[in-house]
Amino acid sequence: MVSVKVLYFASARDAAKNLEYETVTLSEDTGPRMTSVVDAITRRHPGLAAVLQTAAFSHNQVYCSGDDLEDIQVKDGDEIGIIPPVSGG
Amino acid sequence: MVSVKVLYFASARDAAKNLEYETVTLSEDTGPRMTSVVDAITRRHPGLAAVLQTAAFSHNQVYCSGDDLEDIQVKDGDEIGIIPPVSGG
Amino acid sequence: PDYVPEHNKEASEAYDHFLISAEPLSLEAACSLVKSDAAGAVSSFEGTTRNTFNGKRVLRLEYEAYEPMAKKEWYGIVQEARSKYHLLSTVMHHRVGEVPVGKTSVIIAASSAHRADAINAVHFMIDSLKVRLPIWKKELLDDGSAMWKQNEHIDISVHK
Amino acid sequence: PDYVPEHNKEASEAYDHFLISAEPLSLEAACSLVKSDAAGAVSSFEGTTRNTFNGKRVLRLEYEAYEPMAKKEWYGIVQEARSKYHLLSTVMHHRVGEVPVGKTSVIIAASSAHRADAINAVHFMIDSLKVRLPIWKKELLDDGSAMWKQNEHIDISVHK
Repeated sequence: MVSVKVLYFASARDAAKNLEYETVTLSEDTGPRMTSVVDAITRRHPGLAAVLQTAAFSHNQVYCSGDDLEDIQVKDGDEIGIIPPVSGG
Repeated sequence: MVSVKVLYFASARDAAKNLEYETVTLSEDTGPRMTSVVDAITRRHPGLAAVLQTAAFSHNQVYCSGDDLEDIQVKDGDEIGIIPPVSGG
Repeated sequence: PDYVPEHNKEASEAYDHFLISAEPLSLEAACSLVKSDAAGAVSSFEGTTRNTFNGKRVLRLEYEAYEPMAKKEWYGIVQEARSKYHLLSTVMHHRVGEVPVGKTSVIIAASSAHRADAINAVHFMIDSLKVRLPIWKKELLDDGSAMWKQNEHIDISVHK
Repeated sequence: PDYVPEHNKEASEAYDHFLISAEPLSLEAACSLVKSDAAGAVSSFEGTTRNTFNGKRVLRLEYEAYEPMAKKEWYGIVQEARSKYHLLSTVMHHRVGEVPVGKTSVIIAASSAHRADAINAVHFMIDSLKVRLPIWKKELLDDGSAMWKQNEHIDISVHK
Protein backbone atom coordinates (compact mmCIF):
# COMPACT_ATOMS: atom_id res chain seq x y z
CA MET A 1 0.00 0.00 0.00
CA VAL A 2 1.35 3.38 -1.04
CA SER A 3 -0.15 6.68 0.18
CA VAL A 4 0.68 9.92 -1.59
CA LYS A 5 -0.36 13.51 -0.96
CA VAL A 6 -2.00 15.17 -3.96
CA LEU A 7 -2.12 18.98 -4.11
CA TYR A 8 -4.70 20.80 -6.21
CA PHE A 9 -4.14 24.33 -7.49
CA ALA A 10 -6.24 26.92 -9.27
CA SER A 11 -8.75 25.33 -11.68
CA ALA A 12 -7.73 21.85 -10.48
CA ARG A 13 -8.83 22.73 -6.96
CA ASP A 14 -12.10 24.13 -8.31
CA ALA A 15 -12.68 20.76 -9.99
CA ALA A 16 -11.68 18.76 -6.89
CA LYS A 17 -14.40 19.94 -4.50
CA ASN A 18 -12.19 22.88 -3.52
CA LEU A 19 -9.70 20.62 -1.76
CA GLU A 20 -6.22 22.05 -1.27
CA TYR A 21 -4.86 18.54 -0.96
CA GLU A 22 -5.89 14.99 -0.15
CA THR A 23 -4.28 11.65 0.51
CA VAL A 24 -4.58 9.01 -2.19
CA THR A 25 -3.84 5.40 -1.31
CA LEU A 26 -2.87 3.01 -4.09
CA SER A 27 -3.01 -0.73 -3.70
CA GLU A 28 -1.06 -1.93 -6.71
CA ASP A 29 1.00 -5.08 -6.37
CA THR A 30 3.84 -3.76 -8.49
CA GLY A 31 5.28 -0.30 -7.76
CA PRO A 32 2.60 2.21 -8.66
CA ARG A 33 3.26 4.92 -11.22
CA MET A 34 2.11 8.52 -11.60
CA THR A 35 -0.53 7.28 -14.02
CA SER A 36 -2.18 5.31 -11.19
CA VAL A 37 -2.45 8.50 -9.15
CA VAL A 38 -3.98 10.36 -12.07
CA ASP A 39 -6.49 7.55 -12.64
CA ALA A 40 -7.43 7.52 -8.96
CA ILE A 41 -8.08 11.23 -8.67
CA THR A 42 -10.02 11.33 -11.93
CA ARG A 43 -12.31 8.62 -10.56
CA ARG A 44 -12.84 10.64 -7.38
CA HIS A 45 -13.33 13.96 -9.19
CA PRO A 46 -14.68 13.40 -12.72
CA GLY A 47 -14.58 17.16 -13.32
CA LEU A 48 -10.77 16.97 -13.22
CA ALA A 49 -10.62 15.20 -16.59
CA ALA A 50 -11.02 18.47 -18.50
CA VAL A 51 -8.44 20.25 -16.35
CA LEU A 52 -5.90 17.46 -16.74
CA GLN A 53 -5.92 17.86 -20.53
CA THR A 54 -3.85 21.01 -20.15
CA ALA A 55 -2.30 20.50 -16.70
CA ALA A 56 1.27 19.61 -15.88
CA PHE A 57 2.27 17.52 -12.87
CA SER A 58 4.89 17.74 -10.21
CA HIS A 59 6.48 14.86 -8.36
CA ASN A 60 8.08 15.88 -5.07
CA GLN A 61 8.10 19.49 -6.29
CA VAL A 62 9.75 18.76 -9.62
CA TYR A 63 7.90 19.11 -12.93
CA CYS A 64 7.19 15.95 -14.87
CA SER A 65 5.71 15.92 -18.31
CA GLY A 66 2.53 14.10 -19.21
CA ASP A 67 4.50 11.73 -21.46
CA ASP A 68 6.59 10.43 -18.57
CA LEU A 69 3.79 9.62 -16.14
CA GLU A 70 3.91 5.91 -17.00
CA ASP A 71 7.62 5.76 -16.13
CA ILE A 72 7.64 7.66 -12.85
CA GLN A 73 7.29 5.38 -9.83
CA VAL A 74 5.66 6.83 -6.71
CA LYS A 75 6.62 5.92 -3.15
CA ASP A 76 4.85 6.24 0.15
CA GLY A 77 4.78 9.86 1.31
CA ASP A 78 5.44 11.38 -2.13
CA GLU A 79 3.94 14.80 -2.90
CA ILE A 80 2.20 15.16 -6.23
CA GLY A 81 0.99 18.49 -7.58
CA ILE A 82 -1.67 19.11 -10.19
CA ILE A 83 -0.36 22.15 -12.02
CA PRO A 84 -2.80 23.89 -14.39
CA PRO A 85 -1.17 26.33 -16.84
CA VAL A 86 0.65 28.83 -14.68
CA SER A 87 -0.13 32.54 -14.66
CA GLY A 88 2.30 34.13 -12.26
CA GLY A 89 3.77 37.55 -12.83
CA MET B 1 30.65 90.20 -39.85
CA VAL B 2 29.17 87.15 -38.22
CA SER B 3 29.44 86.44 -34.48
CA VAL B 4 28.74 83.00 -33.10
CA LYS B 5 28.78 81.60 -29.59
CA VAL B 6 31.07 78.58 -29.18
CA LEU B 7 30.50 76.27 -26.20
CA TYR B 8 33.29 74.05 -24.86
CA PHE B 9 32.58 70.85 -22.93
CA ALA B 10 34.65 68.35 -21.00
CA SER B 11 38.14 67.90 -22.53
CA ALA B 12 37.42 70.68 -25.04
CA ARG B 13 36.94 73.13 -22.17
CA ASP B 14 40.15 71.92 -20.54
CA ALA B 15 41.94 72.70 -23.83
CA ALA B 16 40.26 76.11 -24.22
CA LYS B 17 41.61 77.81 -21.10
CA ASN B 18 38.68 76.42 -19.11
CA LEU B 19 36.20 78.64 -20.95
CA GLU B 20 32.59 77.51 -20.87
CA TYR B 21 31.91 79.54 -23.98
CA GLU B 22 33.22 82.44 -25.99
CA THR B 23 32.16 84.61 -28.89
CA VAL B 24 33.92 84.10 -32.19
CA THR B 25 33.60 86.76 -34.84
CA LEU B 26 34.20 85.78 -38.45
CA SER B 27 34.92 88.33 -41.16
CA GLU B 28 34.48 86.29 -44.33
CA ASP B 29 33.07 88.00 -47.40
CA THR B 30 31.04 84.98 -48.46
CA GLY B 31 28.82 83.25 -45.90
CA PRO B 32 31.12 81.61 -43.37
CA ARG B 33 30.94 77.86 -42.75
CA MET B 34 31.44 75.69 -39.68
CA THR B 35 34.99 75.05 -40.89
CA SER B 36 35.79 78.74 -40.43
CA VAL B 37 34.69 78.52 -36.82
CA VAL B 38 36.82 75.45 -36.23
CA ASP B 39 39.84 77.16 -37.80
CA ALA B 40 39.32 80.25 -35.66
CA ILE B 41 39.08 78.42 -32.34
CA THR B 42 42.05 76.20 -33.18
CA ARG B 43 44.13 79.32 -33.78
CA ARG B 44 43.04 80.73 -30.43
CA HIS B 45 43.54 77.45 -28.53
CA PRO B 46 46.18 75.29 -30.23
CA GLY B 47 45.59 72.57 -27.59
CA LEU B 48 42.14 72.01 -29.10
CA ALA B 49 43.59 70.37 -32.22
CA ALA B 50 44.06 67.02 -30.45
CA VAL B 51 40.56 67.15 -28.92
CA LEU B 52 38.94 67.98 -32.27
CA GLN B 53 40.30 64.79 -33.83
CA THR B 54 37.65 62.81 -31.92
CA ALA B 55 35.06 65.50 -31.18
CA ALA B 56 31.68 65.98 -32.80
CA PHE B 57 30.06 69.37 -33.33
CA SER B 58 26.64 70.81 -32.78
CA HIS B 59 25.07 73.64 -34.72
CA ASN B 60 22.20 75.30 -32.88
CA GLN B 61 21.95 72.23 -30.64
CA VAL B 62 21.82 69.71 -33.46
CA TYR B 63 24.66 67.28 -34.16
CA CYS B 64 26.63 67.75 -37.33
CA SER B 65 29.27 65.35 -38.51
CA GLY B 66 32.84 66.34 -39.23
CA ASP B 67 32.34 65.58 -42.93
CA ASP B 68 29.61 68.20 -43.29
CA LEU B 69 31.41 71.16 -41.70
CA GLU B 70 32.33 72.61 -45.08
CA ASP B 71 28.66 72.65 -46.14
CA ILE B 72 27.06 74.12 -43.04
CA GLN B 73 26.69 77.87 -43.19
CA VAL B 74 26.72 79.81 -39.91
CA LYS B 75 24.71 82.94 -39.22
CA ASP B 76 24.99 85.71 -36.68
CA GLY B 77 23.95 84.48 -33.22
CA ASP B 78 24.35 80.77 -33.98
CA GLU B 79 25.35 78.47 -31.12
CA ILE B 80 28.11 75.98 -31.86
CA GLY B 81 29.07 73.21 -29.45
CA ILE B 82 32.34 71.31 -29.30
CA ILE B 83 31.26 67.82 -28.27
CA PRO B 84 34.00 65.43 -27.19
CA PRO B 85 32.97 61.74 -27.09
CA VAL B 86 30.03 61.61 -24.70
CA SER B 87 30.02 59.58 -21.49
CA GLY B 88 26.61 60.05 -19.92
CA GLY B 89 24.82 57.31 -18.06
CA PRO C 1 38.18 45.78 -20.98
CA ASP C 2 36.99 47.31 -17.76
CA TYR C 3 37.56 45.67 -14.40
CA VAL C 4 34.65 43.51 -13.34
CA PRO C 5 34.17 42.59 -9.70
CA GLU C 6 34.20 38.98 -8.54
CA HIS C 7 30.88 37.29 -8.69
CA ASN C 8 29.37 33.97 -7.95
CA LYS C 9 28.25 31.64 -10.72
CA GLU C 10 26.20 29.75 -8.15
CA ALA C 11 22.83 30.94 -6.92
CA SER C 12 22.99 31.65 -3.20
CA GLU C 13 20.54 32.98 -0.66
CA ALA C 14 23.26 35.41 0.37
CA TYR C 15 23.02 37.29 -2.95
CA ASP C 16 19.80 36.00 -4.51
CA HIS C 17 16.60 36.96 -2.75
CA PHE C 18 13.27 35.20 -3.12
CA LEU C 19 10.07 36.13 -1.37
CA ILE C 20 6.45 35.13 -1.67
CA SER C 21 4.35 37.34 0.54
CA ALA C 22 0.78 38.48 1.08
CA GLU C 23 2.07 41.96 1.98
CA PRO C 24 2.50 44.85 -0.49
CA LEU C 25 5.82 44.78 -2.36
CA SER C 26 8.30 47.65 -2.42
CA LEU C 27 10.49 48.42 -5.43
CA GLU C 28 12.76 50.55 -3.28
CA ALA C 29 13.25 47.65 -0.84
CA ALA C 30 13.90 45.19 -3.67
CA CYS C 31 16.47 47.44 -5.34
CA SER C 32 18.19 48.14 -2.02
CA LEU C 33 18.81 44.40 -1.72
CA VAL C 34 20.76 44.29 -4.98
CA LYS C 35 22.65 47.59 -4.82
CA SER C 36 26.29 47.62 -3.88
CA ASP C 37 29.31 49.84 -4.48
CA ALA C 38 30.59 47.25 -6.95
CA ALA C 39 27.45 47.52 -9.07
CA GLY C 40 27.27 49.99 -11.93
CA ALA C 41 23.80 48.90 -13.01
CA VAL C 42 20.56 47.99 -11.32
CA SER C 43 17.71 46.88 -13.53
CA SER C 44 14.21 46.12 -12.35
CA PHE C 45 10.81 45.03 -13.52
CA GLU C 46 7.51 45.55 -11.76
CA GLY C 47 4.30 43.82 -12.81
CA THR C 48 1.13 45.63 -11.79
CA THR C 49 -2.57 44.87 -11.98
CA ARG C 50 -4.13 46.50 -15.03
CA ASN C 51 -7.61 47.98 -14.84
CA THR C 52 -8.93 46.38 -18.02
CA PHE C 53 -9.04 43.06 -19.82
CA ASN C 54 -10.61 42.79 -23.27
CA GLY C 55 -12.31 46.07 -22.58
CA LYS C 56 -13.86 44.88 -19.30
CA ARG C 57 -13.12 46.52 -15.99
CA VAL C 58 -10.89 44.49 -13.67
CA LEU C 59 -11.61 44.76 -9.94
CA ARG C 60 -8.61 42.85 -8.64
CA LEU C 61 -6.43 39.79 -9.08
CA GLU C 62 -6.04 36.94 -6.63
CA TYR C 63 -2.78 35.00 -6.66
CA GLU C 64 -1.91 31.65 -5.18
CA ALA C 65 1.41 29.82 -5.15
CA TYR C 66 2.76 26.35 -4.59
CA GLU C 67 5.41 27.88 -2.39
CA PRO C 68 8.05 25.19 -1.75
CA MET C 69 8.06 24.21 -5.42
CA ALA C 70 8.11 27.87 -6.49
CA LYS C 71 11.24 28.31 -4.41
CA LYS C 72 12.91 25.34 -6.10
CA GLU C 73 12.00 26.69 -9.55
CA TRP C 74 13.26 30.14 -8.57
CA TYR C 75 16.58 28.58 -7.64
CA GLY C 76 16.79 26.91 -11.05
CA ILE C 77 15.97 30.18 -12.81
CA VAL C 78 18.70 32.04 -10.90
CA GLN C 79 21.25 29.32 -11.64
CA GLU C 80 20.41 29.63 -15.31
CA ALA C 81 20.54 33.44 -15.19
CA ARG C 82 23.95 33.30 -13.54
CA SER C 83 25.22 30.93 -16.21
CA LYS C 84 24.13 33.39 -18.93
CA TYR C 85 24.87 36.76 -17.33
CA HIS C 86 27.53 38.24 -15.09
CA LEU C 87 25.44 39.14 -12.05
CA LEU C 88 26.15 40.48 -8.62
CA SER C 89 22.78 40.12 -6.93
CA THR C 90 19.16 39.32 -7.82
CA VAL C 91 15.66 39.66 -6.40
CA MET C 92 12.42 37.88 -7.20
CA HIS C 93 9.47 38.97 -5.06
CA HIS C 94 5.92 37.78 -5.74
CA ARG C 95 2.80 38.83 -3.92
CA VAL C 96 -0.03 36.35 -3.22
CA GLY C 97 -3.63 36.86 -2.17
CA GLU C 98 -5.56 39.89 -3.39
CA VAL C 99 -3.73 42.44 -5.52
CA PRO C 100 -5.88 45.52 -6.26
CA VAL C 101 -5.73 47.43 -9.55
CA GLY C 102 -2.56 49.49 -9.85
CA LYS C 103 -0.72 47.48 -7.20
CA THR C 104 2.39 45.40 -7.73
CA SER C 105 2.21 41.62 -8.05
CA VAL C 106 5.83 40.91 -8.91
CA ILE C 107 9.24 42.58 -8.74
CA ILE C 108 12.42 41.36 -10.41
CA ALA C 109 15.72 43.15 -9.90
CA ALA C 110 19.34 42.44 -10.73
CA SER C 111 22.63 44.24 -10.33
CA SER C 112 25.78 43.92 -12.38
CA ALA C 113 28.96 45.80 -13.17
CA HIS C 114 27.80 46.55 -16.72
CA ARG C 115 24.28 47.35 -17.78
CA ALA C 116 23.52 44.69 -20.40
CA ASP C 117 23.89 41.88 -17.85
CA ALA C 118 21.38 43.34 -15.40
CA ILE C 119 18.88 44.34 -18.10
CA ASN C 120 19.00 41.01 -19.93
CA ALA C 121 18.90 39.01 -16.69
CA VAL C 122 15.75 40.81 -15.55
CA HIS C 123 14.09 40.10 -18.89
CA PHE C 124 15.13 36.44 -18.71
CA MET C 125 13.99 36.09 -15.09
CA ILE C 126 10.51 37.54 -15.62
CA ASP C 127 10.00 35.46 -18.76
CA SER C 128 11.19 32.35 -16.90
CA LEU C 129 8.97 33.13 -13.92
CA LYS C 130 5.97 33.32 -16.22
CA VAL C 131 6.81 29.95 -17.76
CA ARG C 132 7.99 27.96 -14.75
CA LEU C 133 6.89 29.28 -11.39
CA PRO C 134 3.84 27.40 -10.04
CA ILE C 135 1.80 30.52 -9.35
CA TRP C 136 -1.71 31.27 -10.58
CA LYS C 137 -3.87 34.35 -10.81
CA LYS C 138 -7.62 34.62 -10.89
CA GLU C 139 -9.03 37.76 -12.47
CA LEU C 140 -12.19 39.25 -10.96
CA LEU C 141 -14.15 41.54 -13.27
CA ASP C 142 -16.80 44.08 -12.34
CA ASP C 143 -19.48 42.03 -14.14
CA GLY C 144 -19.11 39.46 -11.34
CA SER C 145 -17.18 36.95 -13.42
CA ALA C 146 -13.87 35.42 -12.37
CA MET C 147 -11.43 33.30 -14.29
CA TRP C 148 -8.08 31.63 -13.85
CA LYS C 149 -5.62 33.20 -16.21
CA GLN C 150 -3.03 31.43 -18.31
CA ASN C 151 0.26 32.99 -19.37
CA GLU C 152 0.86 33.28 -23.09
CA HIS C 153 3.38 31.00 -24.73
CA ILE C 154 6.85 32.38 -24.05
CA ASP C 155 9.98 31.32 -25.87
CA ILE C 156 12.73 31.34 -23.26
CA SER C 157 15.30 30.26 -25.85
CA VAL C 158 15.40 33.79 -27.30
CA HIS C 159 17.45 34.90 -24.29
CA LYS C 160 21.09 34.73 -25.31
CA PRO D 1 -4.89 39.36 -28.20
CA ASP D 2 -5.38 41.22 -24.96
CA TYR D 3 -6.81 44.72 -24.85
CA VAL D 4 -4.14 47.38 -25.02
CA PRO D 5 -4.88 50.88 -23.79
CA GLU D 6 -4.65 53.86 -26.09
CA HIS D 7 -1.27 55.40 -26.27
CA ASN D 8 0.46 58.22 -27.95
CA LYS D 9 2.97 57.64 -30.73
CA GLU D 10 4.23 61.19 -30.16
CA ALA D 11 6.59 62.11 -27.37
CA SER D 12 4.93 64.57 -25.04
CA GLU D 13 5.96 66.29 -21.85
CA ALA D 14 2.64 65.16 -20.41
CA TYR D 15 3.74 61.49 -20.47
CA ASP D 16 7.49 61.64 -21.06
CA HIS D 17 9.55 63.09 -18.28
CA PHE D 18 13.05 64.48 -18.61
CA LEU D 19 15.13 65.93 -15.84
CA ILE D 20 18.73 67.00 -15.44
CA SER D 21 19.40 67.84 -11.83
CA ALA D 22 22.21 68.30 -9.36
CA GLU D 23 20.04 66.73 -6.65
CA PRO D 24 20.00 62.99 -5.76
CA LEU D 25 17.70 60.92 -7.96
CA SER D 26 14.92 58.71 -6.63
CA LEU D 27 13.88 55.47 -8.32
CA GLU D 28 10.60 55.48 -6.42
CA ALA D 29 9.82 58.99 -7.67
CA ALA D 30 10.76 58.07 -11.25
CA CYS D 31 8.61 54.94 -11.25
CA SER D 32 5.68 56.82 -9.70
CA LEU D 33 5.74 59.12 -12.71
CA VAL D 34 5.19 56.23 -15.14
CA LYS D 35 2.77 54.07 -13.15
CA SER D 36 -0.90 54.08 -14.01
CA ASP D 37 -3.84 51.74 -13.68
CA ALA D 38 -3.60 51.06 -17.41
CA ALA D 39 -0.01 49.82 -17.07
CA GLY D 40 0.74 46.17 -16.46
CA ALA D 41 4.48 46.64 -16.58
CA VAL D 42 7.00 49.13 -15.27
CA SER D 43 10.61 48.59 -16.18
CA SER D 44 13.50 50.65 -14.92
CA PHE D 45 17.25 51.03 -15.09
CA GLU D 46 19.49 52.76 -12.61
CA GLY D 47 23.12 53.55 -13.30
CA THR D 48 25.28 53.92 -10.20
CA THR D 49 28.86 54.94 -9.54
CA ARG D 50 31.10 51.89 -9.17
CA ASN D 51 33.89 51.87 -6.63
CA THR D 52 36.59 50.57 -8.98
CA PHE D 53 38.01 51.13 -12.44
CA ASN D 54 40.78 48.90 -13.77
CA GLY D 55 41.41 47.83 -10.20
CA LYS D 56 41.85 51.41 -8.97
CA ARG D 57 39.61 52.92 -6.32
CA VAL D 58 37.10 55.49 -7.61
CA LEU D 59 36.33 58.39 -5.29
CA ARG D 60 33.50 59.96 -7.27
CA LEU D 61 32.27 60.96 -10.69
CA GLU D 62 31.56 64.49 -11.89
CA TYR D 63 28.98 64.95 -14.62
CA GLU D 64 28.29 67.91 -16.84
CA ALA D 65 25.61 68.35 -19.49
CA TYR D 66 24.85 70.57 -22.45
CA GLU D 67 21.34 70.88 -21.12
CA PRO D 68 19.22 72.42 -23.89
CA MET D 69 20.75 70.13 -26.49
CA ALA D 70 20.39 67.12 -24.16
CA LYS D 71 16.72 67.89 -23.93
CA LYS D 72 16.38 67.97 -27.72
CA GLU D 73 18.24 64.66 -28.03
CA TRP D 74 16.05 63.15 -25.29
CA TYR D 75 13.00 64.14 -27.27
CA GLY D 76 14.38 62.41 -30.35
CA ILE D 77 15.14 59.26 -28.35
CA VAL D 78 11.61 59.14 -26.94
CA GLN D 79 10.10 59.66 -30.39
CA GLU D 80 12.15 56.74 -31.66
CA ALA D 81 11.25 54.58 -28.64
CA ARG D 82 7.56 55.30 -29.19
CA SER D 83 7.86 54.34 -32.84
CA LYS D 84 9.37 50.98 -31.84
CA TYR D 85 7.45 50.12 -28.67
CA HIS D 86 3.92 50.49 -27.38
CA LEU D 87 4.53 52.77 -24.40
CA LEU D 88 2.36 54.56 -21.91
CA SER D 89 4.88 56.74 -20.13
CA THR D 90 8.65 57.21 -19.86
CA VAL D 91 11.23 58.82 -17.60
CA MET D 92 14.82 59.87 -18.20
CA HIS D 93 16.51 61.50 -15.21
CA HIS D 94 20.21 62.35 -15.17
CA ARG D 95 22.18 63.78 -12.30
CA VAL D 96 24.95 66.32 -12.87
CA GLY D 97 27.73 67.57 -10.62
CA GLU D 98 29.35 65.20 -8.12
CA VAL D 99 27.98 61.69 -7.85
CA PRO D 100 29.63 59.73 -4.99
CA VAL D 101 30.34 55.98 -5.16
CA GLY D 102 27.16 53.91 -4.84
CA LYS D 103 24.90 56.82 -5.82
CA THR D 104 22.68 57.00 -8.86
CA SER D 105 23.70 59.00 -11.92
CA VAL D 106 20.86 58.03 -14.24
CA ILE D 107 17.38 56.53 -14.10
CA ILE D 108 15.34 55.31 -17.05
CA ALA D 109 11.81 54.02 -16.60
CA ALA D 110 8.96 53.07 -18.91
CA SER D 111 5.48 51.69 -18.50
CA SER D 112 3.42 49.64 -20.92
CA ALA D 113 0.45 47.32 -21.01
CA HIS D 114 2.68 44.31 -21.72
CA ARG D 115 6.12 43.70 -20.33
CA ALA D 116 8.30 43.32 -23.44
CA ASP D 117 7.56 46.90 -24.53
CA ALA D 118 8.65 48.47 -21.25
CA ILE D 119 11.73 46.25 -20.88
CA ASN D 120 12.95 46.74 -24.44
CA ALA D 121 12.22 50.46 -24.39
CA VAL D 122 14.32 50.94 -21.24
CA HIS D 123 17.19 49.05 -22.84
CA PHE D 124 16.89 51.13 -26.01
CA MET D 125 16.65 54.39 -24.09
CA ILE D 126 19.73 53.82 -21.92
CA ASP D 127 21.76 52.66 -24.93
CA SER D 128 20.59 55.71 -26.89
CA LEU D 129 21.35 58.03 -24.00
CA LYS D 130 24.90 56.70 -23.88
CA VAL D 131 25.35 57.30 -27.60
CA ARG D 132 23.56 60.62 -28.11
CA LEU D 133 23.05 62.70 -25.01
CA PRO D 134 25.69 65.45 -24.70
CA ILE D 135 26.69 64.57 -21.15
CA TRP D 136 30.19 63.86 -19.89
CA LYS D 137 31.65 62.30 -16.79
CA LYS D 138 35.04 62.80 -15.23
CA GLU D 139 36.29 60.01 -13.01
CA LEU D 140 38.31 60.94 -9.92
CA LEU D 141 40.50 58.17 -8.53
CA ASP D 142 42.07 57.96 -5.08
CA ASP D 143 45.56 58.27 -6.60
CA GLY D 144 44.68 61.90 -7.37
CA SER D 145 44.20 61.34 -11.10
CA ALA D 146 41.11 62.41 -13.01
CA MET D 147 40.00 61.68 -16.54
CA TRP D 148 37.13 62.34 -18.88
CA LYS D 149 35.45 59.07 -19.72
CA GLN D 150 34.22 57.95 -23.10
CA ASN D 151 31.32 55.56 -23.61
CA GLU D 152 32.10 52.34 -25.42
CA HIS D 153 30.85 51.88 -28.97
CA ILE D 154 27.18 50.93 -28.81
CA ASP D 155 25.22 49.51 -31.73
CA ILE D 156 21.76 51.01 -31.42
CA SER D 157 20.58 49.11 -34.50
CA VAL D 158 20.35 45.88 -32.47
CA HIS D 159 17.15 47.17 -30.86
CA LYS D 160 14.26 45.74 -32.82
